[in-house]
Amino acid sequence: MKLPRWIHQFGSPKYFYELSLWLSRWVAIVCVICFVCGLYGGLVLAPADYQQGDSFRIMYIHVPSAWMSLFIYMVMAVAGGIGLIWRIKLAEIVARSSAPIGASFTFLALVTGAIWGKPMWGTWWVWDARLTSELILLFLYLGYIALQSAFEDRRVAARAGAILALVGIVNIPIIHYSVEWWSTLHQGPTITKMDKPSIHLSMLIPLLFMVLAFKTFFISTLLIRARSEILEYECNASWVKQLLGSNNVTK
Amino acid sequence: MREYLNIFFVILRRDLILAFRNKAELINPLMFFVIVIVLFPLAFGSDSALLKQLTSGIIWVTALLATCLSLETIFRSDFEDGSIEQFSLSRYPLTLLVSAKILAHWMTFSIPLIVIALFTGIVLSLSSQTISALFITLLLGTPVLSLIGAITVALTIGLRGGMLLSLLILPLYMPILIFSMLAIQNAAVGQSITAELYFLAGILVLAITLAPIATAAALRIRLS
Amino acid sequence: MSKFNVNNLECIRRDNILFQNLNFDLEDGGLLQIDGVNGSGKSSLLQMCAGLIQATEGEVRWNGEDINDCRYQFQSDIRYFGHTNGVKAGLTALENMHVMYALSGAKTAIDYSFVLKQIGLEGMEDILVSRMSAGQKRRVGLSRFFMSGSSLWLLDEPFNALDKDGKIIIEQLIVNHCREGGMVIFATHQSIEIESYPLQHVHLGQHNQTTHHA
Amino acid sequence: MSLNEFLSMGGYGTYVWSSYGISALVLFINVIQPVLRERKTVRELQKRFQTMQQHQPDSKS
Repeated sequence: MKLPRWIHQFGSPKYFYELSLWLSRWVAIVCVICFVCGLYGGLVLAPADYQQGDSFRIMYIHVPSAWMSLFIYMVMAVAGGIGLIWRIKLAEIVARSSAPIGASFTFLALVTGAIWGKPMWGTWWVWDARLTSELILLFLYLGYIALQSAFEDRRVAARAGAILALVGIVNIPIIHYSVEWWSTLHQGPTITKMDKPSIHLSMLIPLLFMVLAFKTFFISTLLIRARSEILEYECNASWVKQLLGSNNVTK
Repeated sequence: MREYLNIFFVILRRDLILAFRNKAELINPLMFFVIVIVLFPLAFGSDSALLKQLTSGIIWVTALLATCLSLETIFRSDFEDGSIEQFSLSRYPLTLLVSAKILAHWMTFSIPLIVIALFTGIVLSLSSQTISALFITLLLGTPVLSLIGAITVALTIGLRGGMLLSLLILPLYMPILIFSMLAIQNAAVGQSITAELYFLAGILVLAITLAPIATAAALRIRLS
Repeated sequence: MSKFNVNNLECIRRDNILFQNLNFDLEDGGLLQIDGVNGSGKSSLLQMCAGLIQATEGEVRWNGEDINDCRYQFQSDIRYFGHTNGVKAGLTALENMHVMYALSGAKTAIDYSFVLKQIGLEGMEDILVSRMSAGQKRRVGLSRFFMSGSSLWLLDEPFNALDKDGKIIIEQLIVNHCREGGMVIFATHQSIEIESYPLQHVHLGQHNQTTHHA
Repeated sequence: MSLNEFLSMGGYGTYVWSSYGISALVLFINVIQPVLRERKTVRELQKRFQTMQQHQPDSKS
């Protein structure tokens, strides 16, 4: 199926290369603002939880990064699929650049989850359903990145990665449900306080700010990563030669 | 329609002949399975009660690892001698030819593996319900292992780094292991295992429909 | 009356440009040779014509339709023969030919011993391909061209590993096919002398590929 | 809310601040690494173009 003209035009790397620097700067500013509000609200304003005391504040890092890890995997799968079907270079670049960010968010969710669990259960690692599926998600990310780096030809790597991401997306609900089923049967329905505690308004607003902050962080770092990918993709294109050939260093 | 069935069975017959002519590649993963099973009594001490509990788990995990090792054989020889190019340029959809190859791999590798697994189960004195649960879960689980395995093998043929395949595959195998082990443990205590079997069957049907398509796409990408 | 045309095809392999805006057309009975030094992209061009590789720019058309749109129709009309022979070492020559015949989907029954005689391997039906020499393996691979049913042939270095009379068999095969209205594109760096038939040329070199009619 | 009360976080200070510290570190890496990589790519490509220019100054690129 043929896409309308303007998608290809917008998708042209040269146009995106100039746009991305300006865009990532603005998005970064929004991100910093959200971070400040979120952290201030979460760490200072929000009252301590009646059960967990102040340790619940780790939620402001754990919950957004857990959501982001899943969200970025979906972005990777969708962008990979678009790159695969319509062969749009930009989609492949987005998929390729978002993998490391997704992996670091998943790692973040795991570490903060383990630290949050320590005061409650006394052990660093607990086979809680959510933590286990985060761990498996991290394996999927590492598998994707390993596959990407195993190919020399960039275009083939991106398309192979797209297939793996699509297979992964189909498997994530299966993995999540099987881990839920497995953990409830083994430990019994532990009341995991990992869930958002009874959300009081003053706790919820900082959480929304933090989620927004993480999303804008993802977008702005993705744009930076995409720029270097574009240069490598397009190193033969004439516009790259003019841009760099006449040795005026941009940025 | 008859034409498609005919080509399916031609490819299947071709792969079975090739497998039986090259016995070594057929026997090696099974030898690996038996040897790894023997390792565990050495580790835990032969008569310990702990070993009794773990036997079915050991059998399943070892079957998983043996399958990982044997997946390479599905496409590597065809990739090296150019048969994959001929397949992808033939008049028949690559998905059909690939599903014939996956079925051939399952028949030549997983069926002997199930027989040996049951045999080791009996030798290690598992109860009869556990063995029947082991048989059913292996019967439902191993095709999924071959199907999902074929996708990742198609992606990683000829790439350097042998471990890459297992790194990609094992996370996708975890649901199969979880549901099979739950079924076996329920069977051991006499509870009904239909719920887990439904899940395994559901995953099997999903894999049968989607995996060949994904494998064909992966092969086309790998050839380009 | 089928026609095969390539419009401003471009190929970039590992960040260096092999060839750019390459155009050529082929009608019924057309014979085209792609020559150029090693690594000049001959095989890549041939694989693009077969549809194995996607071109970064430009398109390949079969009977006016882009090959990606009419993939299976196109694939049932072509036969590709790459560096690797597409022959299984574990099978005998006859078994390999059975598989090729089934894959080609040709309706007419064929006489395998006659085909073996044509490629000069008669009496070697039941010998495992693994025991054959490179030249003989190449001939078994070439036996797919004796099974009818495809009009466009794509041959990548058909002559390597073949001895003198092997070459003659191939040249005869190609010329007959073109005389019967088929089309052949073959890539080779060796100089060949098909004198009795008009030959088109595509030369791939350092950015100066030229297409001309010999 | 005095400073050391804030730091002690009701006794959970070590957990809260260690997790925030690690997150800050991971986010920092995610900001710096792409920027450095882009500089490296730009430098590499410039070097490659310069060498290309010397070898075939009249190349049609």
